[in-house]
Amino acid sequence: MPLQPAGTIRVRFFARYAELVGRAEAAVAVPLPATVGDVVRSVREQLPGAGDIPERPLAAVNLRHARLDASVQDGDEVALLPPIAGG
Amino acid sequence: MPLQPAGTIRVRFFARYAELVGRAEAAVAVPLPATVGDVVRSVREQLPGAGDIPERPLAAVNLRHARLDASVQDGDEVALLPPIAGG
Amino acid sequence: MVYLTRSSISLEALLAEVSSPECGGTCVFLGTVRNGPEEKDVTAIEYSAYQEMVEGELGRIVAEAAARWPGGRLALRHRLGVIPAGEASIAIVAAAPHRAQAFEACRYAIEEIKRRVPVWKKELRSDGSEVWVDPSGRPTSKPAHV
Amino acid sequence: MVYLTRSSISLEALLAEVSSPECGGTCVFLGTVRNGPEEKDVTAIEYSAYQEMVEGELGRIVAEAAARWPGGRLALRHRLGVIPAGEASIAIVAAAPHRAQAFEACRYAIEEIKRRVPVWKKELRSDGSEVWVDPSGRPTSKPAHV
Repeated sequence: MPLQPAGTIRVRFFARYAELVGRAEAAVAVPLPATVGDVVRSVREQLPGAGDIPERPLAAVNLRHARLDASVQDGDEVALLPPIAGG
Repeated sequence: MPLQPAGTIRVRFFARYAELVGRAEAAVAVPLPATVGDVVRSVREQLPGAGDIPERPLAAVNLRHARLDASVQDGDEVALLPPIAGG
Repeated sequence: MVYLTRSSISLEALLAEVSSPECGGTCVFLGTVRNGPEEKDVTAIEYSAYQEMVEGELGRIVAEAAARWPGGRLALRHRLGVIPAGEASIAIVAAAPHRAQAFEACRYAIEEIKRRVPVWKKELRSDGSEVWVDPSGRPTSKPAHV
Repeated sequence: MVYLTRSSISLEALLAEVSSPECGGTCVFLGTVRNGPEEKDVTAIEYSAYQEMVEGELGRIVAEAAARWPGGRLALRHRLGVIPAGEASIAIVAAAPHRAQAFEACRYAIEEIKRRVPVWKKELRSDGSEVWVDPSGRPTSKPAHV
């Protein structure tokens, strides 16, 4: 069986999510192909404190809003965004 | 036959209408009862230059917008208002 | 004169009038003397008014807005006299607990002013001509001194 | 930083950015830190952001408004950091040839900002507690340090 390729995703945390995980970013390895939802699952399973991040958070890929079924590539930046409260 | 009562109306002119009649105000005598429309007719007939004021101008009685069929009393102030262009 | 002035309008002073810790949203409308492609070399506009009635109508508009958007605060100034192109002829400031109310109150005030408040304007053009402006915003009447 | 600042927002500077002889109507929205009956002794709000994304989203919102209201001009600033109650966290200035466009462009910008721009706020209260604010405008999450 061929080795499944893996990608490294830079995951960023903000506001309350950053407080929950106690950090602003993490490098997360995911088997490819992968979606934003896969990254969220990996984060929630692997990072201490991340279990309190919702299963379906608002997310962005490479500085653009993205749905959880959007695909991610090796080297992408995925941000998990608490409910927006700007203005 | 009893004498018909007459009222004296202070008529004010603004902007282009003031230019047409060459004055800012006039005292106009009208037989009572009378309406704003009656005052307008008197003005247009009696005052030089006032014939160019429309037959149905915007008008105010005692600082409030008024319809041409509104009644006027002795001593009222009737203003003839060119199309409003403020702001 | 409460709402009318013959000097430049201070937006800062109006903002201070409505500012309140309960109001998180403030909407401002500024009307300025325009010299765009629809105009013909307008250097200034001369604003005139039926002043006593203007004060009354503006007071009623402010009261109507206060009744319609309770908790909101409205301040406004209309300038009269010769106003050079680019300067403000009117400023309206509406503050409210939430932004929708601020936008609505501000819009209400300017629409009612355009409809009800007896003010007139005469465009002063660079060629020396003077033209009364009709309510659609375009000068259509005959030049005043021809 | 183009749209973000950590200092007080200068409304005057924003007005100067959009001012133009073709634009007769200008609509401003100011969002200020509120301490009203819905809040509990809020002394300040700490604004944080995903800064790189904020700059991108705000740039897109400005471009969308420019496409939707041609002839209009939009300028805005969002402040980050600790903002005391009463001071502005955001200012949007929309100028346009006519007032309807100015109101619409300004309203469009603030609504899109509230929806899309990744900024968060934490209320700092007089008793020393700190509470993240949820999008409905009310703090509902658990106090952060409890």
